[in-house]
Amino acid sequence: MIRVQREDFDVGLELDSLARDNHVIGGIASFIGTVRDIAGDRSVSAMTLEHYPGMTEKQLAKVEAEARARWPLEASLIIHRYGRLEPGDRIVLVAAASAHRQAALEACAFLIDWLKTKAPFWKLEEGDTGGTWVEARAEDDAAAARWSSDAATQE
Amino acid sequence: MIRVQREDFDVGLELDSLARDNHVIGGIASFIGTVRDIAGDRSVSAMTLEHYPGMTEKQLAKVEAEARARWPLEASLIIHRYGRLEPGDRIVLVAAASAHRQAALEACAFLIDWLKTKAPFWKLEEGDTGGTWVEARAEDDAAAARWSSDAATQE
Amino acid sequence: MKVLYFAWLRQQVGVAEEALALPANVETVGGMLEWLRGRSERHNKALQDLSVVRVAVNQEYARVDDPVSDDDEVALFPPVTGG
Amino acid sequence: MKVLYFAWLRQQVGVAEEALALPANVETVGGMLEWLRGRSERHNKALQDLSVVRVAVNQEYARVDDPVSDDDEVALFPPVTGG
Repeated sequence: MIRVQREDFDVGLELDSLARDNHVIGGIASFIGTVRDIAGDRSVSAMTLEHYPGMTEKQLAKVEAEARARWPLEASLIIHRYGRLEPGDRIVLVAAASAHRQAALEACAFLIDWLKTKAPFWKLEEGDTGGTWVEARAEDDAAAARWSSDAATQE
Repeated sequence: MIRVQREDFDVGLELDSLARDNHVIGGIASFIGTVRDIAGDRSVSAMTLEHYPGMTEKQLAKVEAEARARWPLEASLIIHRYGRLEPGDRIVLVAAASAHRQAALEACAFLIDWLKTKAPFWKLEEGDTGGTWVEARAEDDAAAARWSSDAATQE
Repeated sequence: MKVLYFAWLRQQVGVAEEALALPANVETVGGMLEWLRGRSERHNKALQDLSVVRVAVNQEYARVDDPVSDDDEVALFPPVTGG
Repeated sequence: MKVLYFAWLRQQVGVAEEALALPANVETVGGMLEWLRGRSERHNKALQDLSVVRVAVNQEYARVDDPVSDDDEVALFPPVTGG
């Protein structure tokens, strides 16, 4: 399931809904991304997440579909917020539920790694030095790249 | 933080408490283990988790300390239940919070992998064919082994 | 053709969206980027370093050799930074 | 010495815990396991395949060569299956 929304989400409720009444599930792995109050050496007082409505949902759905093609998942979830957020606020929740622990853990890492390089979101940080567009990080490309080609057969 | 308890836990509350007021945190990775209603080809109606009070806490604390020595974590959590549980019930929650996504994800996987081979818990499954002690799985040893020696330097 | 700009590309070009008539001889993403550069000084400056410009055609990522037509929704934006 | 048994080892031995006096000539985990086997038919049977028996001394995992003394809390149990 994919949701793109301005408002916050309830992590406990979302994870409960994911697994409820499916007793084949043995593990639920999740990742919550939150706003940090520093970026490099700049202090961040808030950030605004801009996105491309329509393409965002399409790309997130592709990321989720790819995870479900690679691992035997019983359920999966991506919720991503947009708009103005402050340090400590939740930005994103991804989760993967499977009969098998390793499948859930790997799929969860895959969801967040791929989302970071595919979903059309851009962060504008507000801080001491005014507004700064966050630059894409080479580590994120590297993290996404490790899932390409042969990674699918590691399971 | 380590907790060994008979009663269930509130995942949303636990993850919120972990990160609250620490705005250095950029990501919280967690894993929830749940009771499945099948084990191999046997149907499972319930299970009882036995443990070794005292040693359990000691071993879980060592697993947590090892994770914190290997990754730059801001917070971590292991909650493990014992007693009688039914399919769908939560067994365990592990979580790791860090400024960095990969540290949180790797530490979370490490916590559950190591816990599985180190913490003195034993599962007695009740099903069609009476009570069956769950046997340790070679995959769990392999999953734990991939974190030994050089894995600490992969970050 | 509808062209959308996001993040600092939107700020530099000065509009979030424009409706343009793609010349008949422009058939690829690369050709379209060249043509857009010539539209104004702002366009030219925003698109001067294409290594930091990503292109989507009809909401799918596209490369310089991919085809583009006047019916398409095209978006130009920096490398994404969500999650 | 306090000896604790867990899971199917507890069921096979028939008790969860026993207080025993370790002979002075038994100084290692391996020696202790040999000695425990001789205590009864149930002990012998429970401990016949040591590949599925784990030993903790004072709540830390121990190997056959590790020392053991009459002051220790020893636990015998199958490979763990938590999580």
